[in-house]
Amino acid sequence: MKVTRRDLLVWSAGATAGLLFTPVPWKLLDDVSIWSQNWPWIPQPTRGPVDVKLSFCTLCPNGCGMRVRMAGGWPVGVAGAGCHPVSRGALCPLGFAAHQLNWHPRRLSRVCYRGNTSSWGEARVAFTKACGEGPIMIIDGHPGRAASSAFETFVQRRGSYRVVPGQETRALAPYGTWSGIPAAALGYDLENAGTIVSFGAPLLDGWGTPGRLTRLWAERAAGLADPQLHLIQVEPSFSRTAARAWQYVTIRAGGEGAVAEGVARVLLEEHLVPARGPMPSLTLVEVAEQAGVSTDAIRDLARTIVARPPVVAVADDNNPAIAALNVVLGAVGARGGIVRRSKHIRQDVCAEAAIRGMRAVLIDSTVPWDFVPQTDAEVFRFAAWDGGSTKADWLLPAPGFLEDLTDVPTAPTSGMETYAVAPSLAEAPTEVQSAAQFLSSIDPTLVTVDKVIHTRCSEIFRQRMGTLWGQDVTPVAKFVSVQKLEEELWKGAVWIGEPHHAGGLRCQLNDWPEAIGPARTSNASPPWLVPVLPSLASKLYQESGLRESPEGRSA
Amino acid sequence: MASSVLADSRWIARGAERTSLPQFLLWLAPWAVVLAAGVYAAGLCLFYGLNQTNMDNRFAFGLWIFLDLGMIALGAGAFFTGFLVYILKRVELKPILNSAVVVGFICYSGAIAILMIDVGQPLRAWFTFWHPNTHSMLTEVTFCISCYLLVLSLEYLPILLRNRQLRKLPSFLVFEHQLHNLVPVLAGVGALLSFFHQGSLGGLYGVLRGRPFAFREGFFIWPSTFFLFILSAIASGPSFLILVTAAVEKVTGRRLVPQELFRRLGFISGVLLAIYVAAKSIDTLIWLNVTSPSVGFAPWQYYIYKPFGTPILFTEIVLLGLLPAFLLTYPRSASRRRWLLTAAALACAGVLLNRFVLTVQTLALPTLAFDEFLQYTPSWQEAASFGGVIAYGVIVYSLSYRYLPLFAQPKGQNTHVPGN
Amino acid sequence: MFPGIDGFHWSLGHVLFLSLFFAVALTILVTVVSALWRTARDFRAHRAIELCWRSAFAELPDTERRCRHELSGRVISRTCANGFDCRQCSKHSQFAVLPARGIVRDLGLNYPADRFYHRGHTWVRLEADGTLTIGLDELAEHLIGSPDFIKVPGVGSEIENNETAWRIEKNGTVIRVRAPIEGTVVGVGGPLEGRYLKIRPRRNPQDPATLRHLLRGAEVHGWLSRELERLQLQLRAPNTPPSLADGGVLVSGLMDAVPDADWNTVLADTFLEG
Amino acid sequence: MSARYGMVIDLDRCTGCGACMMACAAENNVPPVPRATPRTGLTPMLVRKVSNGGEGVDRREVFIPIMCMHCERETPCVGVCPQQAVEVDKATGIVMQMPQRCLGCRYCMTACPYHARYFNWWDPQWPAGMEKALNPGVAVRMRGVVEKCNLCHARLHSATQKAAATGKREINPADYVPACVEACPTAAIRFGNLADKHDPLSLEVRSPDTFRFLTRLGTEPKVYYKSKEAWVRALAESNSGSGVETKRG
Amino acid sequence: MARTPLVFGLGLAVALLVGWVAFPRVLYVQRHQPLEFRHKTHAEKSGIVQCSECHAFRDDGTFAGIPSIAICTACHSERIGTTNAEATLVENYIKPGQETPWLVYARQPANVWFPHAVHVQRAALECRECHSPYGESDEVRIYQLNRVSGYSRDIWGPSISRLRRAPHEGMKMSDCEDCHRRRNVEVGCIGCHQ
Repeated sequence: MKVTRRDLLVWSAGATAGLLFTPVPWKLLDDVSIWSQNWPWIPQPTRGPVDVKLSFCTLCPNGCGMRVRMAGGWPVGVAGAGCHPVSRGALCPLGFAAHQLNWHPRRLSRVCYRGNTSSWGEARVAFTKACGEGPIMIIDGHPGRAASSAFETFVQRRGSYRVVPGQETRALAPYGTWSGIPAAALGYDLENAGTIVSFGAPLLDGWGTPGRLTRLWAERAAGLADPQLHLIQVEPSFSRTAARAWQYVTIRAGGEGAVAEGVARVLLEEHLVPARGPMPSLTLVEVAEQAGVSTDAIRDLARTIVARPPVVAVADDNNPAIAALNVVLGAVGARGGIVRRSKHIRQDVCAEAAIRGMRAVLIDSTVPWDFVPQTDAEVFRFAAWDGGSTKADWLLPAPGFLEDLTDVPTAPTSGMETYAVAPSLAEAPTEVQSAAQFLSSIDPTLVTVDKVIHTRCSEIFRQRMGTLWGQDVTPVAKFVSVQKLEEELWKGAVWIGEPHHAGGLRCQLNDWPEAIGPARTSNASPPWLVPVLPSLASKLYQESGLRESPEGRSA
Repeated sequence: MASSVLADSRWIARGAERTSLPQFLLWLAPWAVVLAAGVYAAGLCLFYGLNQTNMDNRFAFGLWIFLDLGMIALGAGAFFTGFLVYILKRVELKPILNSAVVVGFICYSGAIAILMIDVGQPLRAWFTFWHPNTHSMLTEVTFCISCYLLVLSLEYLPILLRNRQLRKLPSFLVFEHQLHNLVPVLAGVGALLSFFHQGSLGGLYGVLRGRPFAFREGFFIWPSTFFLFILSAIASGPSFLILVTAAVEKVTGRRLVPQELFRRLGFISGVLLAIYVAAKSIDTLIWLNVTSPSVGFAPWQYYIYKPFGTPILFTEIVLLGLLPAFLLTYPRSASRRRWLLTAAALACAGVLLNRFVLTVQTLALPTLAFDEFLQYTPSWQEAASFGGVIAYGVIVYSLSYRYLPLFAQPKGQNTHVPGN
Repeated sequence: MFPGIDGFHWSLGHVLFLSLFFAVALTILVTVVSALWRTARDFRAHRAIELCWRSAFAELPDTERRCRHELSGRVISRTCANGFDCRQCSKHSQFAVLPARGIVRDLGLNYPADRFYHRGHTWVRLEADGTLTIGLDELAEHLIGSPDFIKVPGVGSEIENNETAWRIEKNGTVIRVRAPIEGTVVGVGGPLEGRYLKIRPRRNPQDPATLRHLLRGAEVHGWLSRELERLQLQLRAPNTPPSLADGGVLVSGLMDAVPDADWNTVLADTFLEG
Repeated sequence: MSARYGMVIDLDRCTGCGACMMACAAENNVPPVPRATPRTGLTPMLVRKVSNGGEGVDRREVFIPIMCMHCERETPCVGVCPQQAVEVDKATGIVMQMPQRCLGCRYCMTACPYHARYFNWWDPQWPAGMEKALNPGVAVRMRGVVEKCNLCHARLHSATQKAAATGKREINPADYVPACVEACPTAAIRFGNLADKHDPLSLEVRSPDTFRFLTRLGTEPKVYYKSKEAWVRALAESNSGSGVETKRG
Repeated sequence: MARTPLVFGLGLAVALLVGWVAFPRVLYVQRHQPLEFRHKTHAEKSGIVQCSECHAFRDDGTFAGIPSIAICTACHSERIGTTNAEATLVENYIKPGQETPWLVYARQPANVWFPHAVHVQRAALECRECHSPYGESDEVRIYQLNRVSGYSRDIWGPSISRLRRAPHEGMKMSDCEDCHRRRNVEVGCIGCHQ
């Protein structure tokens, strides 16, 4: 029988009709829809038990307390830990996406020598050779850690140890010079202040321990016509802090020091403070000229700030004029002012950009990326993320966020002494080593981070001073063994030292110091210490327009 | 020219004079290129997602929705002519009916094709049928335009089967005959469906409580835009048919329908347009004075942004509403072909402008006090898809015109007069 | 969409909406199914052929649908409304009594008087044994000349009046020749045999009504002269005025002789393609 | 008694730091698609900066976190969705968007007066390996669907689960705190059950400083704002384009 | 003329055959479990009575699902049988400390949140009501993977038409809804989707 075209048509019609009465079209319709709901190229979250661990943010020296949510052994979420007495459960915006930083596209994952892939073995050989040939320098970003201690031990007979301080620490430098007490031992007793005059310091925007200021402001100042805490912002630009301050004084860029001088002059001339001198060199008219504000406004400012004592002035950077204003205000060594929080800290030597006479320089991953030494020495740069161009000879991949055990010493601006331990929560890539591990591999006798932490815990236990803030608040004296104490610290508790003493810090001014212009020209963004932002932060900042795009900053 | 070189002459209806195949292909070629570009652009959108467009979170609807609304409004000629011919027995309109069906089919299939690209998950679009939210105007639109496209396909089928070669198959011819007998039923269903979805397309915006520029009070569940859209669609549909027919006459150089038919269509269009303009004016006044102020929006603020000033409102209602309505109904202007065509074009432009204002201006206007007025320019992918649909329409219409009996011609005309 | 599916509510609006939708969908479905069913019914009832012919007939140009009585001059102007089936025409008997006005004249073609002619250019001859012989008339044969290929129905198959009886292929064109009458094929031939089909008619061949719809005698002349006139118009060289109707004798194999003519139209008109 | 979760955002306390945005995005697995523009990205929580237009000492600025307002009545997005991908949850009052049901027609986005709905214009992408850092409680949305604030429903789930494990029907309110609320360093965002008369939030919404945006649309949003500054409160109903300077991306 | 219905019927028959018989075989891929685990044998030999002894809840109310290798190790730290499966278990998974890559019959996609705690602990449903009495049998089922959707066949249920299926068969959303409707428990989308 011959098959005609008509047969084919009829057959197809039959087959089509038949197909409608089979599951084929309907099941496929359903399955294809399900497929579109579970596209295979869409990332799937990990399955596994969820767990919450307490830890500390190690991105900057402030070490805010964190609750880290873990799923399947990986950190999947970060929130503030309310038990931390300084950060008080608040985090800066970056902290919330910090756990994503370890997968940042600019994460360093291999040893690089002058742009070429190298190995840890070669880096070790090069560094060992350098150690044998001349003095070396280790530059640290977060001083006072166990690793810092290891660095100092390593360089004892081999060279020198330097620190790159943050802006907040630099702002405290004049008091250190005048009092002889290391600036690293000083802090602000903002909790007891009645008026805070900020000269361009981004107090509500990531200054110091971010949560400390925001919590304080929210509790005592926000939304009140005459709040308990007067926050006065003196700044050229209408920053986030200026927008939210109780009073905002707009000045010409670089006029902070002049305003401080003018205010001090009014205070002294009108006897608004007990202090008697020395008198600032600038006249009010000169101040008004330099700062771009009227003399009346300066007088008003001076009268306003003393209306609610105690008063403290906060500088954005090392500015002796502002420090001198604090001396005039009597804020140094006083309740609600600049205080000495601990006894046993020695002055760190600040790293200069120009380094001479060194055979090699090792820069720890905690040093901000924009610190670029000018030197002919061989530079060993540790970093977890690639921040763009660098002059380092060796680029060494360091552990990222929560990938390495570290301890967290007192935050730079804190008014109280703290100590905490941030254990490693995330598995580091195999190609990664911290500077301390690297040095240990060269000098096996070098003290390790966990040993130093143990020693420090023992010291705390031995002195039986302070309190441990964890799930409960327990005085150290109640601990029966150092192991118990250490266990608590490893679980995320914070040790708080004895309350600061108002006394013990005296600054005597003979001459009015010379004002220094601002170190930074732009304070639109806070001094982030990570060379890259979490991808999420980059995205959200770009999309909300809240902050400048990070691309512009890191370039 | 010698007819035997027409390689496809066996497919062309007897007695119909059509241009030579090469010339026809030459005519199609540029449209085919535009269509190919459109298909490519649509493919990009389907494969890579809607990031290929310039739409964004605020301008969530763009050129495509305007195209959909516009095409469906202009395609209303199909249902309305069918309604007039089969239900109201206005047989004098019959010569244009087939053409109207093809125009409708093109408009609706094009609109649905664009919708399928426009939605983010076309594979799940059937959920609307399976889990319908009957409160949504979009559900009504989806149901109705799907059904109506089916109806149009069934109305198109007899025309298709009347092709000279297809009709040689007895089963096709008999089926065509029987289906044709039942077309009045389809015309009735089509009118019902069109009534609802033309209205729902208007309701689509009228129900937007969150967009005071579009929000309208109305009757029962239907905002006033529901009825205005029906009116404007049936008013512009016949005008569009006039334009299409005139364009085909221009391209082919033939008179396809009696000129009396143009005037008749124009008159229908004009009267409906006049009613529409009156209704629209009343609605605008109510909206400006009652509806909008009641939700806290002063009417003046809609018109402070360039280019959406009050002139656009004036243009929509007077220049593209009242004026063509007058021209189409006033015997002296309506009897002049040039005036008639101008008026029809103005009427269609008026409806398109109305759809444009409702889609684009609604989204561009801010709602919150700190919102900004937004701009949006379609990406080339959007524009190409748009062009693709237009080209698709031209190609389908050209093919239909060439091979199918679109305009009922007097029998025997041209039969004995060889073409030149 | 249905009770039990997520999102279905027993609320008035929802049920009303879906009811309306199902009603519409059902109406559309019923329309299509009923069209299909009616189609099948037409085929079963053998009405399909009739329908096809009616449809084709409606498509014919007016000039091709003239009533035989107009051709024979009994009436001034009349268009056939019965698909050339005079057996169904109520007016036929009235016209038959009118005297013929035309004169039979030799047009150079051989149209024997013992044959009956169909408007699709076939002839029927009643044989003594009650069968009918069917062939292509002379005009058609002249038009086609020698065919490239012919396809005739098998012996025993049924043919219907106006249905395609056989196909002739010539220069790539398939010509469908309409059957002049219904019946059973009892023999087949070809151009050489002088006949194409031999059939046993379904109706009684002796009954005059059986062949009433076919032209015969004097009528043939009027019809033929119109056909020739049409051919001359259609086959003339481009841009030449039509030549007179008595412009000579048709040559055989016109399709080969005048290849540039619009054969599509010519053949469609000649063989009532519709 | 079903809950009606709502928020009060104290604008006087908002420093515009963006922690809420970040916490929200991290909690809800918002992909940091590099190619997304400010207008095609996903920001279920978006902080906007608004100023009074003044200069110098007259200048005032306020940061307004905009999110889904969880409208209680005539919810604009619910009625328009053709396939019931949006609903107001009966038990919680959360306006819930179901990306798996969504076909991406974006009608709801045009319906929302707060522009709090976002379309996934891009395929969700994370830097390689980062899927390990995703929140397992929230499914990643595919390209081509609309999403919005679902009031951290993953946290509601955890709380429900925790309660059920101990046989309880009611969740412990302390277990259910949305990420933005938890993250706000100034506690400017407060969360609670508006249906509970004893909830501090129920009292707070009655304060004269509390307002909502566009209440005249009659949608009864459940996200309240609060400010002592009159010009900020005036933003709630003031006409758009009234000269207020705004900034966003 | 009887040819047409015949040819039509032939097309119909072929389509029906392909749709009902061949299609399900093509749509689903058959996968074998990595080990031949027999529930009944385990229950008898170890005296385990409750499902929850192995399929346990965690402290936060989440359900652990298929037990981790640690539970297997408790008894199987050394080979305690002679079967091949026993050898595979000990050599491939227990000794290297690797989790067994079980194919989970009842796995729901990431967008579904099914709280076992709510169903088992609060509503006191029996495991078999959803999971069939599989736990009481010694059967080792073949896992069937839907090529298109990537779901386990258990989600759709064994019957391709989904007609006449037992109450525990099928784990599609409509199955959840049916059960909820029967028990008059109303939840919105948010109740089951994440």
